[in-house]
Amino acid sequence: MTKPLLEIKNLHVWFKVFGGILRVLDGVNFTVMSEEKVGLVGETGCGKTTTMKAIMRLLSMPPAIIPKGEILFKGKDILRMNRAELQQIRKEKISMIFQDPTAALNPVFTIGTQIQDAVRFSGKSGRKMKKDEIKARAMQVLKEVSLPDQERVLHNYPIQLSGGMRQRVCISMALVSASELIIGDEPETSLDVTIKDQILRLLKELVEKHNTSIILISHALGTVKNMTDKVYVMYAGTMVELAKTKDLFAHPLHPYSKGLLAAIPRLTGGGIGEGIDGHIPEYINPPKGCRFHPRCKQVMPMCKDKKPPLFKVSEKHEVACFLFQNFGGDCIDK
Amino acid sequence: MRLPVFYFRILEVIALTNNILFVDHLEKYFFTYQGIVKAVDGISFFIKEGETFGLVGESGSGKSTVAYTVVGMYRPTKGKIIYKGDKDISQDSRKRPLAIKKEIQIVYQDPGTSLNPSMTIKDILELPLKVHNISKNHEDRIKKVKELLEMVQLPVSYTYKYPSMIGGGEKQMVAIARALATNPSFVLLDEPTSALDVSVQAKLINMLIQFQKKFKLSYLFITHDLSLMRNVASRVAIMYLGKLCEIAPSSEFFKNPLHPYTQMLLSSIPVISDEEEALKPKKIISKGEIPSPVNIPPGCSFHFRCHKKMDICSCEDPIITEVNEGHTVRCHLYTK
Amino acid sequence: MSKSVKILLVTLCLIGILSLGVASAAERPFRTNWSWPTYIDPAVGSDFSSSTALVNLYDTLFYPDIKGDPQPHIAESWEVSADGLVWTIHLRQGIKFHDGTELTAEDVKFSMDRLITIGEGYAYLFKVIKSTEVLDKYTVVFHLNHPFGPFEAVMYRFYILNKDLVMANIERPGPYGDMGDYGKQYLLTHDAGSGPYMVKAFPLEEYLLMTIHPNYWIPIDPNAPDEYKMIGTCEPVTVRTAMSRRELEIADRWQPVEALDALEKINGIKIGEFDSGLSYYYMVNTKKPPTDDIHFRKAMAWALDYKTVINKVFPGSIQSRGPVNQSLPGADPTIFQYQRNLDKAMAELKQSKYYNQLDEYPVVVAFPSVPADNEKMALLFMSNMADIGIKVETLKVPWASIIEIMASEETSSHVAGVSVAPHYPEAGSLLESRYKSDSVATWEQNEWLLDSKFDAMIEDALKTVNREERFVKYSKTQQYIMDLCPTLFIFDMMAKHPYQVGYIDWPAARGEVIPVMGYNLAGRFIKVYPDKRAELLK
Amino acid sequence: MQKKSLTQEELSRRWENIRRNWYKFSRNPLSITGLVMICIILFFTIFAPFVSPYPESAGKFINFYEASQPPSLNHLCGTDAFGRDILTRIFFGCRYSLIMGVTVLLLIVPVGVVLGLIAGYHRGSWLEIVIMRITDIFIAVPPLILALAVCSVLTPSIFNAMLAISIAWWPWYTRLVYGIASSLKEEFFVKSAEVTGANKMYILFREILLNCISPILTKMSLDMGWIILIGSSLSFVGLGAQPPTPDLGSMVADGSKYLPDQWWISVFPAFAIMLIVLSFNLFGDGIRDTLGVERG
Amino acid sequence: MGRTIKFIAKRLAFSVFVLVGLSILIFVIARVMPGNPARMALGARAPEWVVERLREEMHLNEPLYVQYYYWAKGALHGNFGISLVTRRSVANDIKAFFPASLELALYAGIFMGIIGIVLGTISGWYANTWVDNLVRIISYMGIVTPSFVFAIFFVLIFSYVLEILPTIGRLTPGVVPPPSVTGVITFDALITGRFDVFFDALKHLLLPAISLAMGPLSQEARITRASLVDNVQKDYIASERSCGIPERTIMFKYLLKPSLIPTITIYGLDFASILGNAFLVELIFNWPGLSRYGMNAMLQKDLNAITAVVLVLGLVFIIANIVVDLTVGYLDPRIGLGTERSSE
Repeated sequence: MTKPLLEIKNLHVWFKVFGGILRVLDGVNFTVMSEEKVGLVGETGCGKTTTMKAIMRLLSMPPAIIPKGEILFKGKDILRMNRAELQQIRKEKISMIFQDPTAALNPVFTIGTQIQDAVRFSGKSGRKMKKDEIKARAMQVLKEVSLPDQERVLHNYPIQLSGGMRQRVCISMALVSASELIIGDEPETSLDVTIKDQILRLLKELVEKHNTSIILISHALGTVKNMTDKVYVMYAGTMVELAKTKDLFAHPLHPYSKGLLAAIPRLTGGGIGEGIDGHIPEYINPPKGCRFHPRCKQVMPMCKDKKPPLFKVSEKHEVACFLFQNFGGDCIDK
Repeated sequence: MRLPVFYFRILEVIALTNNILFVDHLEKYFFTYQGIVKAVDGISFFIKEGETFGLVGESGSGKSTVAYTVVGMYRPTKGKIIYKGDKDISQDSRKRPLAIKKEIQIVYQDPGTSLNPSMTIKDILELPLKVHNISKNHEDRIKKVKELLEMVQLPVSYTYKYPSMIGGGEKQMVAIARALATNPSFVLLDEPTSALDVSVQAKLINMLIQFQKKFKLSYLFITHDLSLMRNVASRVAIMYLGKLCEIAPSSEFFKNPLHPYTQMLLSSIPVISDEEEALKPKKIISKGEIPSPVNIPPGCSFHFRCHKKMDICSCEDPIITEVNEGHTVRCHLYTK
Repeated sequence: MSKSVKILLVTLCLIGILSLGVASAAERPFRTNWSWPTYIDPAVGSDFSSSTALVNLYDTLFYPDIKGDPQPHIAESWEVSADGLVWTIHLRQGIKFHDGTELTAEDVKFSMDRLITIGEGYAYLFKVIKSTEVLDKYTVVFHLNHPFGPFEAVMYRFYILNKDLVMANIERPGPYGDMGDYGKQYLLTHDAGSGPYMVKAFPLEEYLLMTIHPNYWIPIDPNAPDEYKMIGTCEPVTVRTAMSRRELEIADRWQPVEALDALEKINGIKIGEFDSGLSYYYMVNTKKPPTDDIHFRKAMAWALDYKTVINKVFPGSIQSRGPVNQSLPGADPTIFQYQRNLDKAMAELKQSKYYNQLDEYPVVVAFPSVPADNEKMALLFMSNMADIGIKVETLKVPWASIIEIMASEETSSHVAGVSVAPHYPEAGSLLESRYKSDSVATWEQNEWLLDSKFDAMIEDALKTVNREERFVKYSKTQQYIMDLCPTLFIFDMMAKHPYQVGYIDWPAARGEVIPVMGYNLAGRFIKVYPDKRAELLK
Repeated sequence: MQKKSLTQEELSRRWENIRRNWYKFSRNPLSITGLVMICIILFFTIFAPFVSPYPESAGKFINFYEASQPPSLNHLCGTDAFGRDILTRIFFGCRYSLIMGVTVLLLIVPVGVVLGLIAGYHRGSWLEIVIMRITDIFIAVPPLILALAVCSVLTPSIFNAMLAISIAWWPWYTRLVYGIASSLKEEFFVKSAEVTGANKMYILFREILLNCISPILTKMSLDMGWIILIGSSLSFVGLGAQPPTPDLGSMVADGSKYLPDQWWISVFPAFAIMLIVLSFNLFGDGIRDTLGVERG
Repeated sequence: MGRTIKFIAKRLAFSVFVLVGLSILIFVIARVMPGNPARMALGARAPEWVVERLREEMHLNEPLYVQYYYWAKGALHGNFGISLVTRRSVANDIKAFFPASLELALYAGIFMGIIGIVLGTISGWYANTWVDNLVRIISYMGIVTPSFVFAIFFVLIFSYVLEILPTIGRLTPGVVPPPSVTGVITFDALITGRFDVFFDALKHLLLPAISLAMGPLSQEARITRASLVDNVQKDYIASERSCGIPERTIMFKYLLKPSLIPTITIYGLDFASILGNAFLVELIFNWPGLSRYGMNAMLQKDLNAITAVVLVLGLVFIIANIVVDLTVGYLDPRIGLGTERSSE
């Protein structure tokens, strides 16, 4: 079996705030293989972004603390890396694309300055690039994300570009400093339908072209379906289900995944499912046991005090729900 | 005399059916330092009583402006808005009679900004009751506020909470309760669920459909989400840069999209099942972005993103044509 | 990054170099400080600082001696006609203005005409002059309207201008017809005199810098200052610092008691004290209730604690005796003097028609905010009056507002605390300016006396050419004023100038006081010893 | 009966809100320091006649035989050139400073706020133009200069000083409220109140004003300090209160004449000014952080 | 570029309006006061006909609006009338006093900018450490202490106790000032190569400039700190970090520039108010500056001078605002020059 590119083991992230500790991540396990496209879905506030920021060590600590867990990138724990090693990872291995391209680009510098700095500090350290070399590389990546008139874009400020173009710039910056893994934190949410489509297609093409892995975070299940091979479903800081994308959409197992899928309006019409009652729990005092149990329609007494581990339902399908603790093949059709 | 065929057709419809709203050649321009923004540029449509009329478009297409103009936040630059067949309400809210204000209500896109953060839920819900003299005294109003909260399935204990203390979905419920407080007959829903998670959206939409039946409401439903539109609207209109591209009954619309823009939109939707995939027009790759409404391209404003562009498109604006019964489209492909 | 480092380095360098001193160009600089403004135009200036500057820049026909008596100066000799109406002056020959031209009778006539036409400054002293006539190059004749006793004394305020220089610098058009602005703009910052010093630089509100006139017609002592600077500030902290750093030779006279005490403790600094001719009055409005009642006024006069004033508030000063400063020729030394006596005060107060409604008639005492000791005086007054039940309110305002308040009967306060100096050294000057009807609405009279009998008396006195006769008449008018009790005569002020006794010689501090404003600071009589200064600075 | 219980419910909610804010406020030791300092100052100010060692020193009392005494056990801050106890005068001086601050705020806040509300809500109309252009004119000179200009025209007195400061200061409230109101005007909750048919008074004084209260409160608490500072600058040049009224600014000014030997005469009042201004600043910053108003 | 010019033109047009309004305001304030300015100018004993002549000359006998008309007519030609105190034309006075004030403000501005930003940056970078707390305490003290208190303390410490710096005026007595080119002595000295004079002038500038700068300096430090702390949480900093850009570059380039924008806004306003608020400091240091002139004018009710000084200060304020807006507009492309406003 090949070694995973990125492996998160039992990650806990807490935030110290007035009035207590927010236990946001509660033992997250997560694996990305080389050249794999992984999706991570869940409602707003379920801890998706926190997980990804933890990977990049972008959480400001304090208030964040990581009491437990490790994040292994090619076997090495990112959380225990020194500054130089971390810088190395950020420079050339992993990069992140943010949800809102407007906020993710420094508003007072030109696109050129920002991309060229990303280029300058990327790649093999030690060798200093020449100015025109840097510029050429910047132009090249801009071309790669199909931005027309790269010369002009370099001289533009973020404000002068449209949302779609800004996101393309963000993608190009991520491309520059990520040879192995790109983390897309809902890169499409703030965009319009047609642009969304374009950006996602672009991302997919690039990832396939460069043989990069990608983690795509989204609350839009449709997006994930088209883009990924494997999907993790997250709820309130825990992974509740993981499966091949096709399997998940065909046979969701966890009541939460089921509810989520049912709530999506279909193009075929015929009304919308019921949705899920209630909302994500407060992290100061999360429910004991399965964090989903207060909203779950199939709740059992044991859910209330025991946290369900991931049960393997099939080769590539795991679910954290006591309904599946005594796995039988028939569950899939249920 | 631009649209003779359609125009007479509309008049006919007015004469025959019970329209709650008729928008006739509505124009709304904004004069800014960059130039004139033609947010709404001569659109006409009607909404039948009890139906949900869907208005779809990308951001910047002017769909919200239509809603705001109808509800009276803006005065139309040109054109007429006729309510219930005979009441001309083409004024802004200051001049609009109170009785009309009571009839037409709106739910905004972002519940975070449509509820006053410094007021309690009670204060917010009380306002329409006070203004329209629905409840006589204080106790009565409190009672009514609690009824409203129960109606949208919120706990009565929310009465004295501030909007910042409750979740986004719940805020939107409050906004709906506020809109329904005056017993309106026509409600504008301006992307009511776009800021919400799907699980919450489902609940909210179902509730809206339920209220529609219960109170015999007519909806103007605005969204950019076509899948959602398929499930709520009985007729759908597509808007692009201030103009309507296509209007059709829902089922027809999704089965047989005519306008290239509609086709492009449909093909861009991410879907989760194969049945849906089958519905999407194939091999239309979306390209370009909606341009700034300050410099609208000449001719058909969509022409340079269009995959079926013809020579005529870049110089002449197409007129609306009725292709099938109730299915109109504004494209040179369908003009004879 | 590198830019800010550079800036930092430069700043550090600068601070390093700051310790380098800069040598003064003058050998014997003399510096004194005054309150702004200073006018060096003889037709404009009339206050303390202006007088000091003018005395140094210009020459006058007569020069006062330490008794105030006239000595020949530009005028070599002079005669007066028997009726007292014609004064013939013979000028000294060969006197050169600063630009080298000779001073002649034309210049004298020009100066007098200019002064009278402009009408500002000391011009009012020369109302008596009907016309000026040039008899020959060195003889000038003044024709008077009526006989005028103190003619010579008045002439101490008549400065002779260089006609050619002024005429060359006239700006047209101006308010004076043919004469344009009469050289007013030019004379604001330049001099046109023949005096021992000449203007070198005059940045307004900053200082007036004068250098010695090398060819002055009277030989000047070699130790006299070669540079004379008047600095325009009276801030005690600043004065104090400058004195201690030996950057100020003679300080102004308005320093508060505490500051003087502190300065006196510094090695080489002494307080030069002399009678300034200035008297401090509480001018009582005789037309406004309740001070329109003479008993009320007398009650106040009995109640005031004069002893504390001269011991604590203005230590070293002398209690006034009558309306005229006792150092002035013509003052009556026998006149009645009030002392604090609460019984008498109460007795007077009981006779007053306001006795039963004292609370309804608070007495407002207005006084200028500078000098600071005025406030002590006011509070002492407040406290003394409280002893007999009179309520006092203070009105501490800038000097300009005092003038404004006193400008009309309605706005003027019940009491105004102002010190007044004679315009020329004789009792008549004060009596006229303080109490004559035409001085109401000025800051020199808050009494609003408007007494025609008094007016006639003083006019008659001034017209008396014979000195002894005149002085007898002065005594009578003083007595007359005393009976009306329009003023609380508080004290005759000692001018207290801190000065560098260690390295300058100042005749006035030694007792050689000329009783005319400004003359005690004539630079040519002061001696500066730079060696001693250097020693003190070690 | 029912109404009463409801009001109680409402009250308890409000109370909870206050408690929550208090909790937030009290987390910051600096804010608490400010509040405690203000309380102490208020205590000494209100009870000045009872707590000050020589209350008569605040009035027309003089005693030249005890003038300019250095700090001692009898006179903790020494005496001034009039022989008055400086500590006493500081207590009373704080009183006038606080009165000045409060009065000025009472004068200007209603005017400034109402004008700002009207101008902001009528953005684009002539009302806005008139009000805001007048405001611009007043704002074009530093407040101290304007206050000085106005003050110099009037007879010096504490009331005129307050009037002058008010004339110079109101436009800042107009501008603050205008800024908020003109952006709130476009907010959907205001629009929805309009569309519902609420009248103008309701929109101005409920919907909009409620949302301006936090920034106004914050500005007020910070301004207390500045107003006292400006007042003391006016007194410093002799345009403040009339003697013998104890006034911190004139105490510093008068005392500065006796520096450096009688340093206590000006140094203690100067510290008092700093202390008052500091406490209001700390308190104001605390309020700003609590109410979540933007810095700036 | 065209946009910038248009912006400046628009702002200038607006400032003309403000200045006219301001002149009316000040004119009214200055003239409603009771009393007879002509009499005050001429002294106690000037005869009535002289006073009347001056009143005539100053149009004081006319109704207020006619007075304003004459005044405005003169002002358009650069003639602001005659000062009653200095007896010179007010325009000349301002020419004489303004450079001194400007010099003071310039150096105060330099201190304020450099020290304020450096302190603020240090404090923001080491947020919530003892360094930060120290800087914050210092800046609190700076803000709450009136400039005249600073001035008094500085005079005491540096010139009385330590005796290292002079207190009076712009130059040591006896030092011959350089020929006036700009009126700003330090510049003139440098232009004419008189370095001794330059350093002497600088020595005189140090104390008043620092006393003036202390308050605004603390303000800058606080603002800089606050915006640094605020911006460090922004997404774009995270995004730049995730691109592997080193911390130093982020700190001094990507973080500092956006964080300085609010500082610069405040800086401009503070700079303009320094000129106006300097009078107490100018008084204590006997600095022959505009605001001391203005204050004297106010205390002596010198109508024309009051009006002119307030107008000049207003003009400086307006110019400072325009410069700030231009700078901020240059630094921050989000802030379009010229207000974006839509109307129906």
